[in-house]
Amino acid sequence: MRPQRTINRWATGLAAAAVALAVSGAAAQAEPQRGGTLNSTLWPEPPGIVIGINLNAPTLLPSTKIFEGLLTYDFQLNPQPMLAESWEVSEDGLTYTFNLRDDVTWHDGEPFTSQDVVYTLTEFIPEVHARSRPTFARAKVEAPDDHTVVLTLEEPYGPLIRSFDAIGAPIVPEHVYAGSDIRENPVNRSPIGTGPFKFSEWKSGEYIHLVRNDDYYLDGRPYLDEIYYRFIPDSASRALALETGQVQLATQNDIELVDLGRLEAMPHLEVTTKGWEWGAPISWLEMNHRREPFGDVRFRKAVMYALDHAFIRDNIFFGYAKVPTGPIHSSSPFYTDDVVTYEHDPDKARALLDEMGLTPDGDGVRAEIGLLGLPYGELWDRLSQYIKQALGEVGVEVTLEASDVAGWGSRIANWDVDMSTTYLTTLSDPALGVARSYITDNQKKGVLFTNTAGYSNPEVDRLFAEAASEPNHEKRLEMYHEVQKIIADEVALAWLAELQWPTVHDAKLKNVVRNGLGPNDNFAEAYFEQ
Amino acid sequence: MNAITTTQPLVSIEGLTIGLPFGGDRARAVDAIDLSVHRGRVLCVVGESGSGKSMTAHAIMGLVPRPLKVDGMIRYGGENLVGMPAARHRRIRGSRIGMVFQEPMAALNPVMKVGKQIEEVFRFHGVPGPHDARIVALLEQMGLPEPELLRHAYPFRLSGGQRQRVMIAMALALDPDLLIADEPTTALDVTTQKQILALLKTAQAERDMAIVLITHDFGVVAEIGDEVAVMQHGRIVERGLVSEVLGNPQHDYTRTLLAAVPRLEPNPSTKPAGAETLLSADRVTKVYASRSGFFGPRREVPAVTDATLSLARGETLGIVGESGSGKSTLARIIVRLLTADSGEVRLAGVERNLLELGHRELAPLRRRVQMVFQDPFASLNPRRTVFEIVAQGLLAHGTGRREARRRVEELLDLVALDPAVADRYPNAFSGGQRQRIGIARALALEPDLIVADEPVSALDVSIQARVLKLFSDIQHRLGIGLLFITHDLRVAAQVCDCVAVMQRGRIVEMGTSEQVLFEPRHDYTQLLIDSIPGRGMLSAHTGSRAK
Amino acid sequence: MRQLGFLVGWLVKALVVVLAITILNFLLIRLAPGDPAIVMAGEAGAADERFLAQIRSDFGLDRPLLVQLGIYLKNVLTLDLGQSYRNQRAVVDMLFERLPATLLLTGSAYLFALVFGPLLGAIAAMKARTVYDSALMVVALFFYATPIFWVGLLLILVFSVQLGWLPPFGMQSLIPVEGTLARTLDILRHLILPAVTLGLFYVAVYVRLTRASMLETATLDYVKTARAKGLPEWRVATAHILRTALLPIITFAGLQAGHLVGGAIVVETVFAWPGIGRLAFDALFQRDYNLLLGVFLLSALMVVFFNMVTDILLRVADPRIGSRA
Amino acid sequence: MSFLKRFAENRGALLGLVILAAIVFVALAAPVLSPTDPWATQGRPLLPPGSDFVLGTDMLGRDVLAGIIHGARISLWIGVLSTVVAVVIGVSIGALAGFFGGWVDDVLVRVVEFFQTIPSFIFAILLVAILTPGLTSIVVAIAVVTWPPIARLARSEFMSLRSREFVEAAVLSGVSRGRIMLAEVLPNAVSPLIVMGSLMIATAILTESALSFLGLGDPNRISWGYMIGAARTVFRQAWWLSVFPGLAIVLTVLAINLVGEGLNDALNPHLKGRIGLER
Repeated sequence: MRPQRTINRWATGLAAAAVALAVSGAAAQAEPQRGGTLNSTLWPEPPGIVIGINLNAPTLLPSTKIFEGLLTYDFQLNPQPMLAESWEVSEDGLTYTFNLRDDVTWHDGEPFTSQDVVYTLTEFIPEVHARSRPTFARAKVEAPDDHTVVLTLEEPYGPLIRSFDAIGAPIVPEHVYAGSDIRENPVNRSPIGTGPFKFSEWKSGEYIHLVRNDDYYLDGRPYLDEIYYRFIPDSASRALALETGQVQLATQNDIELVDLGRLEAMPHLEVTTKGWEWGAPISWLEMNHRREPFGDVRFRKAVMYALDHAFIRDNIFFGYAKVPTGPIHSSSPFYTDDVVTYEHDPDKARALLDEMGLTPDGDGVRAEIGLLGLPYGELWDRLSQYIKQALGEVGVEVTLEASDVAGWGSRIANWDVDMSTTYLTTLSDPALGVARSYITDNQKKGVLFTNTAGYSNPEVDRLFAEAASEPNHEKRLEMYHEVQKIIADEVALAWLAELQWPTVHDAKLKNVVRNGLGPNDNFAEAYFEQ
Repeated sequence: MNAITTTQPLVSIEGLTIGLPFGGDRARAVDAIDLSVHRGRVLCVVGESGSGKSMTAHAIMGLVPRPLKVDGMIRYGGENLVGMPAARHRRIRGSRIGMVFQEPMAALNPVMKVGKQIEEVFRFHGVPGPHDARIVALLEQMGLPEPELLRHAYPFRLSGGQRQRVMIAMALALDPDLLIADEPTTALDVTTQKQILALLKTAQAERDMAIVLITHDFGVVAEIGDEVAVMQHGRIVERGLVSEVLGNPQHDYTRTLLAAVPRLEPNPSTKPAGAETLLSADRVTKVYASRSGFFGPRREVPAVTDATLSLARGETLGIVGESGSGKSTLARIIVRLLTADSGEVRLAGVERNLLELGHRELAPLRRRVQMVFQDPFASLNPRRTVFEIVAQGLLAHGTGRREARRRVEELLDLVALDPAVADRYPNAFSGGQRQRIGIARALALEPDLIVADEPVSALDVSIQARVLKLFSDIQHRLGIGLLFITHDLRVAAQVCDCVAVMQRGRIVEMGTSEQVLFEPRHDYTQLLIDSIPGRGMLSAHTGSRAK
Repeated sequence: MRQLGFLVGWLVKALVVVLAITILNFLLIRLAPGDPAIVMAGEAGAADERFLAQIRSDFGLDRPLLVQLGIYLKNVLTLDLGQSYRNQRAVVDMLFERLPATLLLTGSAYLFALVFGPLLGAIAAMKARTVYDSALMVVALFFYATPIFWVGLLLILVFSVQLGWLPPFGMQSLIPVEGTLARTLDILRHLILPAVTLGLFYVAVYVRLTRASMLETATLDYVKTARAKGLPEWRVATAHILRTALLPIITFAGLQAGHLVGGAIVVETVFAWPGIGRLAFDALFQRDYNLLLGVFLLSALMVVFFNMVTDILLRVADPRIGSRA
Repeated sequence: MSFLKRFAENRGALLGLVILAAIVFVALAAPVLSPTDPWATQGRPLLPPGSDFVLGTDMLGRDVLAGIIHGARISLWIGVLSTVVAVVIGVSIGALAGFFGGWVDDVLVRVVEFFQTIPSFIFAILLVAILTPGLTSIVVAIAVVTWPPIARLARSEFMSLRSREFVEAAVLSGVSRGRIMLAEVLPNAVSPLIVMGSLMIATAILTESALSFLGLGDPNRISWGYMIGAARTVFRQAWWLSVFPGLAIVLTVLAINLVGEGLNDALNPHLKGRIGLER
């Protein structure tokens, strides 16, 4: 298993979500209506819109309307049909058989067949899709006929069944890509997929325009005529555009959290935090264990005690966050709250620092350290400022270090930093999204998204390794609970917040968030209430 | 006043007063003056700088700058020009009364063709066009070559004299009754001055026009004036016919001014016979090269060509020439402020050619050759005290501060300044005093040779005379060699034992001043002598006084 | 012949300057900490060593710096500015896509300023030391002293949020407008606030410059000559004072014209204007070397080009220039 | 004395001086006027002006007034420091070029022209990014993009002063070249440089605010530009967060400009119009 991780806004994960979610309201709704133009914000402007070649968050939103996977997933991350009508997993978990729809055509009119799937999984993904490359390297892919695809594994691999969505395995047309240099293929600027919307135009600096695929295989769908993804670099402008009704959809980090309360109160807008179950992003303060005093667990505990997590949740994330307890997201089935917790207690923090011998000097300063904040805008600046202030109260003087994204990434990857803030998607299986930040093997200098903090505990390494290859779910649970206890007690990282990304949309826009993919669904069902 | 024609004057000024803003050195620039000028006459208003003569001219034109207040009467054509509505005054200006200024380069719009500048006069005084023929005729009348082409030229293409002719053409375009000429020839070379004065005279005769000519130069007055008014501190101290005032000045101030005018008379040589040669220059040549931009053509202008001269201890050698003759360049080469292209300069007691010495080798020799500069304002650093200025050479050559102090006081005394002024800054001194400080500085290092570059040309005549006297006194006392650069033959005659005349970079004639000035062998020298304004009248007058 | 010489000389000089700027920028940009491969990998959410190595070799980032520079310069000579790392598109295409928006914004602000600045400045100078002058100069000084972004925010607050008259951001309505005329009007409506924001500052600069230049010129002797000729005051002001006073304004305007491409980063940020400045700003933070170099190169070319235009204009306006030895 | 008089006659300049003095006082006395850390939370977030906080609180409940008081320090400090650096660079280069002329001048003028060709604000951003945002890098960036006009001014002053007769007199007196430049020429070139420098402080403050606005300020020091930039996301809900720091900038820059113009009129009337600033 290769570590995969993102510094960006979103990444996919493959474990079942344990959070109980209200059933989507789709069934209860009135008859959907045809027509209408959806304007959505999109920021920043993506580098490209072919999933796999690009995996940036802004690539995914428009691209998932054009490309489809074999499957899609509901809020509980149960597989649902998309290009595959039905599927079957053998008893031994080594053979996956997919029965494809026979009424699907590509946007250029060519028929969709199993050859496209084979090409995608054996050529396209291994070549360009850095994130799914290791997953599909485990499988042999064959097409016994035009509408059947069989994957064969050498040993069971649980997460595989949740790897067939449009993001993890977008099916691309073989007849367009075969034999070409995939990355340089000119079709990448006007991609051809099977989805409910076709690419129409990309106006640099302004918008990406998608139009209805009139030959879509589901009757009467999609309902919308067209979608504009508009690049609006300024968050205040994005909020204003939602208010004035110029755009009807914004998601993830598009809207400053401070604006949400106001927008939520507006009758024509709705806000939901559903639809981002896979990402399960956690923000933390990463301390470089290789440097003093961070190697001392007492210092790390003191930092946790010094921080008021409730304040962070309420005043920095404006309530769009939860207080984390450890490395695993509370929405994960492997989560336990039976761990050491750290209530805000500056006195305890001071006591721990005293115990370490870090006593205040004449100015009340016990230690001076640097903090490299995530350069993602004003919210993260404020988080850094709060940390500076909170640690300052217990005598730890923090110097904020500014940087742009490039410098930030380089310094963290090269361990050239005291403390840094970040947030990462922990994905749905700890084996994929959690272990990478804590296991000793994954300390790889120069590579971001690894165990850059430098935490190392042989017991933790052992537990993560065994849990990954343990077929028994109960046993896995036990091991992950044990891991959480150890890591939380040793404060491998100072977790700050579980992020709750909001999706804001016009109240008339229905079926926006109807499954676990949220705004990255294909929007075949989305419609405007007249 | 006597001898003034009894007809009605063209312009008469009565009780004209121009106030100065509060805080000036006096309350009024012009103080209750009376003046009048008749058709066909030239009235010269003479005075030193700050006497109010220019201000009077501006008042007639209605061009006194706004905050200054003008009172009194300026009668012209039955109207009072003072307080006249601006629009009406404007119509008189340029049509009935024309004006010519001192600096023709500055007075012409640099970005407008000269023909167009003349045409404006016609256009804005309602003369129907086309004006081309009139402009050409006018330029021709002014003695300008190829008027058809010249009117399409920009002012910078013209020589100084040509520019002044254009100015005069502009002022005369509508045949005014009165022409005001404010120091019209001061910025010009003496030969050009002569031509311009002649032109004014002719133009006046043709038009039966009156001229008010503002000048500081009695030579000019003698050359062209019918009547003269002498101004001092805003008042008219004396007026009358030129012949009377010059021949028999009544007021002390007029007498002082006249006495100070350098006379063109031989200076009995005081050169010690057979003195050792102090300085000799041999075939000194310098070419200025310039390039316009990276790839522009290289242009070469010879500044000094094969200049050869020599100077003995205690001797004064004058170098006379018009602007651009290379005299200042030669002076600066000799003191090594400029580098020559070729030639030799030898100083007594130095083995080698001065021009070939490097900066290091030159340093100890610097003190032997010092310089006195033209502009008493530019030659003293305004940010340093008199002591620092005079002592800078002493200090640089390692004299102690206390000793330097003593020497400075001695020197100030020598140049007739109160040694107590050593701690004041140059702005506390007048032009003449500043020049004395400059001389003290030059003397501080006890040089063998002083090069004086137009040391009196920026001074008023009364002060000029005193500074010249100081020069000759000091020279006699200290026995130093003096290289005296000047454009004024009269000054040269007064102070120099020998004179070299330069023209276009070459020394065309050299000899004792008596010989050069009174028996010139070169045409150019003769031309220079003939161009001295008011020569006949003034020398006659001085002759009668001196002999 | 003289003109030709001027042109050749200028071209050689321009080439040297542009080359030097390109090399300097190339080296400077690479001095910056931060690795574009890590940024790209980060955005792609996949940063294993293989991916990083692949990105580096794709873009030649694994070669020695001087080799990279040589390749870049060689490509530039064939007008190939390379690929944007992040956008995987030709830099030239991206620049030309954004250029019209920037030129529309900065150009209209610039024209606005060139019309009103000297006009108001001339009025202030002619009415010097009167109430009109004082009022004009106070306003000009105010806009001169005000941060552009702040003016922008206030204008949005007043004209978009409070009054709702004008759109607060973007270059076109989000809901597309049909028809060429309607589209043009729509763009113009969007243009007003950012152009005015930028224009007010420019105007303030020109008002001050014009006034000062005219008052300085007014003290010159030939202005006295013009008055002595009996010219009406307006003629003195226009033909004699303003004509010469415009020379420093032309010089300044030429200098500024060259900086129009990159001059509007702040305004483009505040108003979400899809221009070059914003492109450069984003490129910097993504370490999109080629794109950033492209912006610099374009902007250097503009500067050098407008320097020549200014030179020519000055030669026309001031006959003394170029004929002086 | 006549300088003071001329300066005092200019009412605008006097007003500017009074405002500037007040701002400088606030900056110097900041630790007394507002003893608490301007970064520290003082009350509820986003309180409007009035109430307990005269100018309201920001998103973390920090006192806006405290921010403005402490921000004055950084604005003035950066303005002065970067101008000093720019003047030192500019005068050194301009002085060498103007005094020595010849090929030295040729080379240095090319360098100056070269720096003027680079679009200054983008270049400043680039420099700050390269040097990583912080006080030093901002000062360096501003200085690097602003020295060329000073160099040009210094060059022309030195060039015209070099041929002045008092300099020639000093040469003839055997005064060394270094001393001539420092003691004879520089003091006479100083007043136009002071005027330009004073006006450059204003420009530097504006540049700093723009950099901070774009998020390139020193994260450890509160600055007016940063306050506006940080408040941009909420400028509709909390106008006071952007309006007051903006006013502070305007007032400061205005005051400096007034003083600078007063200095200009009083020190060198002939220099009017030479100061055109580009941004």
